[in-house]
Amino acid sequence: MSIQEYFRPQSIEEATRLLADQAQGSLILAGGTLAMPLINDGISMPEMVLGLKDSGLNYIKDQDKYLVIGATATLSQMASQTKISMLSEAALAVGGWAIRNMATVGGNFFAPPPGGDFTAALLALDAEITFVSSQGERTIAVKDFFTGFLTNSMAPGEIIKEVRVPFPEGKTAFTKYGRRHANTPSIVAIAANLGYQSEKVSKARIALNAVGPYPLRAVMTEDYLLGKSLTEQVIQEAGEIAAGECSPFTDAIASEWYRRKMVPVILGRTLEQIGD
Amino acid sequence: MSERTLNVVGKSVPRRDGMGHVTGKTVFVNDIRFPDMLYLKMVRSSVPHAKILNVDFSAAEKVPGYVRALTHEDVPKNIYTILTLIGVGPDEEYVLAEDKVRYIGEPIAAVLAETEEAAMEAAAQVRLELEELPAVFDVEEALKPGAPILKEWGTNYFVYEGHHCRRVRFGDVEQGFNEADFIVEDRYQTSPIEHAPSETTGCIAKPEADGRITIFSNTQALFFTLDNAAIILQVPFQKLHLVGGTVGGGFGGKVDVIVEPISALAAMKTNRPVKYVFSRQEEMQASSSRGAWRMYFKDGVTKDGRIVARKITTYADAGAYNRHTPYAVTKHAANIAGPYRIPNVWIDAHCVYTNKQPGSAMRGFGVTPASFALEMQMDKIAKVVGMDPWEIRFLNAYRDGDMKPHQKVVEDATLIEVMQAAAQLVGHDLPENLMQMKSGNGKEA
Amino acid sequence: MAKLKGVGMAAVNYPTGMNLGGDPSQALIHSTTTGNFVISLSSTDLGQGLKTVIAQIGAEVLGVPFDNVLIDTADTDTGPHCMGTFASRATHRVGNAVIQAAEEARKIMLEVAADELEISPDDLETDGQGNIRVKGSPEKSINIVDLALAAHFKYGRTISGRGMYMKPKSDVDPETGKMDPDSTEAHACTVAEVEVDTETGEVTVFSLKSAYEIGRQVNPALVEGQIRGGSVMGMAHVLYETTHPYYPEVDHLPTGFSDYVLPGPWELPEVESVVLEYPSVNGPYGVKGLGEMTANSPIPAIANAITDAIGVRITEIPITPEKILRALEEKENVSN
Amino acid sequence: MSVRIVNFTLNGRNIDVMVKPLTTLQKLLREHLNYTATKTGCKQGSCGSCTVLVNGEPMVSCLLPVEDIVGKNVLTLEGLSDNGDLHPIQESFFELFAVQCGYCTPGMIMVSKALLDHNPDPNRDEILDALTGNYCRCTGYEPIIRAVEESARRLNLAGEGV
Repeated sequence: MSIQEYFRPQSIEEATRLLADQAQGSLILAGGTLAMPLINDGISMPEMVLGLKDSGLNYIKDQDKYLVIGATATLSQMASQTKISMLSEAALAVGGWAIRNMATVGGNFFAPPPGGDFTAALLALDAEITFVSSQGERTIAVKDFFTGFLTNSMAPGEIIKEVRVPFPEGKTAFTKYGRRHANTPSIVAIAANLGYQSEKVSKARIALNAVGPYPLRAVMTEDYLLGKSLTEQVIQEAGEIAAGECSPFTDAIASEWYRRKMVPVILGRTLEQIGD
Repeated sequence: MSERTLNVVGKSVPRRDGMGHVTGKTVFVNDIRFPDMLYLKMVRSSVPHAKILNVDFSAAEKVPGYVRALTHEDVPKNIYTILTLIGVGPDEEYVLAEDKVRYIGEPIAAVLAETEEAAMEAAAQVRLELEELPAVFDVEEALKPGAPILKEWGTNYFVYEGHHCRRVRFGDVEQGFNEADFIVEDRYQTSPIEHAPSETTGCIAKPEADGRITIFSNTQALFFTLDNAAIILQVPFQKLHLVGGTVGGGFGGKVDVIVEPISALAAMKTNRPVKYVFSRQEEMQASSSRGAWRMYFKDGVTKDGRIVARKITTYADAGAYNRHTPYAVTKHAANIAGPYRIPNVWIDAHCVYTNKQPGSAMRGFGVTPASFALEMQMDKIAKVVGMDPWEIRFLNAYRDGDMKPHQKVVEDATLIEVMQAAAQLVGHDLPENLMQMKSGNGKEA
Repeated sequence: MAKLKGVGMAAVNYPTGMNLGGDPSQALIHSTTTGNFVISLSSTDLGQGLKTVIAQIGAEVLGVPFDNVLIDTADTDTGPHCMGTFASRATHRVGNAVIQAAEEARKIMLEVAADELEISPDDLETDGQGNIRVKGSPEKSINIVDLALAAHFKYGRTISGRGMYMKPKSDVDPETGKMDPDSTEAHACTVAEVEVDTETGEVTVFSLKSAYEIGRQVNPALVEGQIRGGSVMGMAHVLYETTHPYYPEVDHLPTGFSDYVLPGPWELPEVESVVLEYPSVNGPYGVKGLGEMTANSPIPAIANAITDAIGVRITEIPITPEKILRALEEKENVSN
Repeated sequence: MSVRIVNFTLNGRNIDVMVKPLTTLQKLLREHLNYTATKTGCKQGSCGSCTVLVNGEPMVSCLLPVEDIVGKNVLTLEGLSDNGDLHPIQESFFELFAVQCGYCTPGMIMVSKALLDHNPDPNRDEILDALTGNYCRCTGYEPIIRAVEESARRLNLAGEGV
């Protein structure tokens, strides 16, 4: 059956009300860069669609320690904002200019692997994500968003309202490695956010994308880095641990073998950016 | 025609079609639409090798906008003839699969609908009952006894006038090996490659008032397509009228006569215009690609760097069907020995079938893989003999008047001249004796 | 972590045209009443520039301005037969056919001008600007428009011509492989400079510099277009693209431009070329075919440059970063 | 099914259309309004041949439902040379042979237009960033990059009223 109904709520309240009522089960469309290709190919044939672009979720607000970003803010807006540099670098890692003008911050959470480069940056920045539904709002840490391959902890009727990103105290670096310089899927993308006290790592957040069922935190690598300074030896050891704690896969772009080989290399280059 | 000064040949005059391109006014096949036009979507195999037990259209027929489907029973002569027309047979590919499918993506049934979305949905609703058969993907495995057989004639290779491969025999290669001081061997493998033109393959077949069918197509060869389509449709040649000539990139990918016959048949059956344009996914996975080639070299070389014997065994991966590969193997055989003067040459070039998307023509047609293998082999010879890679090529380069292994006299040779010019371009100093060499009596214009 | 530089070269030839079943192309030319010449074909332009190059050859033989010559292709009702555009055959075959047709039309054109100017056709020449004039006294001339009007309305003559070029069919001897499959040979030599990152296995192509010998350049800008496009296609073949990343297995097949890996604007090497012209024996103005060969020499040149850089031969393309890492590891194991 | 009237500006002209929901701007332009300069290369957003400008920003029209362009200004290649003579970008592409088969040309020209509107004097890296979403198989990209550089030169020249 082809599409029967398209909802275009003009506010968050109207969106959540619709989703609790006649728009229940609708496909949520923000930028369209993930859903439309499947619709164009006839793989996905939604009967009800709810478009979010007019629901007032495109904002970037500076709230003292947080940068609050609405779910339909585009990756181009992320690329051009200068408040948190890693968000700009991570946005530029996704697609080309035209795609970034359409793709949204909220949408990137649903990009199947090896997609999700921008979400990895949010993960490394300890961002929080706020859902909203007719029952009200709910906020969790981005690291608790994913529950498995293409599954997450959102409840029915909920949509992503915004992400709240604490301004990083420490140093950050983002590296995306693909077969091309730009506009290409990731072999591995790494976001690092390290806090320092007298040359020693006091806080470590390392997020890896494209080497698991979803963007994941390299918690063992983070623990290892605590209390250490980024010597060549430490970076090398961190790379081995990270390669061990991720679960790379094979696709048309790269094999599992090669992705696992690249984790220490790209983590090394990312940490070196932070070191110097 | 005296060699007077030329007025326009030799000048970089602007492209005749350039204005149309930069204003977007050039009309490509996909830009054309007619009232009452139907859209054709193909139901394709999802497995590499299987028996077709049943094709069930009952669900597809319920899709709003569905008009009808076509199967092999509807095709007057359900066999491709692209090579019989140019003297190469037998033809063994079906327009629509009959009892078996032999590659992922092989067309089984065509679905016609009022809109593209309806055609896609209907095609997705067609239920296929397939019984998978063992499949073979490697060219050398396919030739081993016990390998799954793809062809009715009981083998997995094309027969060249009684032989299991295209052969070149020139001089005595074993004698050459005896004279040689070194034997240099290696194995070279290329990969299947998609033409990936910006515009995907497509056509529109439109029934005309006088009963003829006009086919607007981005084929690279209009009459070749007309003749083949007429034979498949079993209609007199004057029934078909091909219009095209503006192709959004061909690269050899639009010479397989794949979309035109079935579209014309659909137009005849419905008396409505029918549009069949590949999706990018079809162009990538179901349309023909450049086949993969595996080439084994064994060369005999003297201490002073002369190649005295070259023995080559090639396996071309034709995929599931011939398309143009049998002829590509012949062209390959005429070029794989390379632009070099070698007195003893032995070539066996096989055209092998495997359960993959058919290989066919692509820019360089059998010579691209040959050049890759040849010029890596020349570097290996240089290393083994301990000679400079440039020098080994100058020494062995063919000259005008030489006899090629396929017994054609060399004419218009300039391998030496292009090497001299390339060395100059990159500032690579060549010894004087190499700079003095000439390929023959050719003179610069 | 090391970045190893390497240089490699390759020299190739490429045949013009084919002849499996004979390789014919035809052309028809006729003048309108006002001196425009229409060249009717069924040949196709894939972007290589056939519609431009054939108009140049037609105008050259007719001796009329380039803009007077119109190309009417490709319609099987109005255009005569052509095998099609492939095998680097179009300029050679269609060009020769157009020369034959244009010579026939030119002969009639000069005969009508001779009648108008009351002089022998042998004493006439065309100035390429649209005038037919008397050799040695250029002021005595007739413009192509007046001439065409006269031919149609005064002398009742059709200024037209037919052209056909065919490479005769020649069979292949099944035993020895004796065959005559092509008409002439173009040649090219490419030198590639690359750098290999031994940590990731990535190959960067700094430059592809080539010398081509193609008999005659009818349109140098279009020739350069083929060399540039072919150089990047060759780089794509040898380093990036494959429909079967795990050939010969049929899993993980790419479905579109995002996972079918092709180099983009950022991956461009410096491409530079020189073109030599040693006119072929049988090509129109000595033309040889070029379109199909331009990816051929860059592929082995880059492969040889990689060998030069890492000291290991990889003879299976595409030479992906993974293949380079595996080769380096193998070399490591072998050496210790 | 509630179908709305979609109102937007196309190449400076006000347009009202009623189409099935989720119809892409690409299909609307090519199949409903007969503007066929915007091409179809993949319908996946990954070749750029369908690039149009929406309020001056390049977007891939194959992934853009019409609901997202209500009240917006859409510019297609047909609108670039409005009074008949070529835009400097079109001239540069034509004169520098940045064109072969022509199928990627519309998308390349539109993204170049967006780039030069945002950045009248882009360096090479900025041009590469703008073009990386557009696929070409024939030219090897370099002539297109040079045509963008030439377009910038001509626009700046014209801008100075020289």
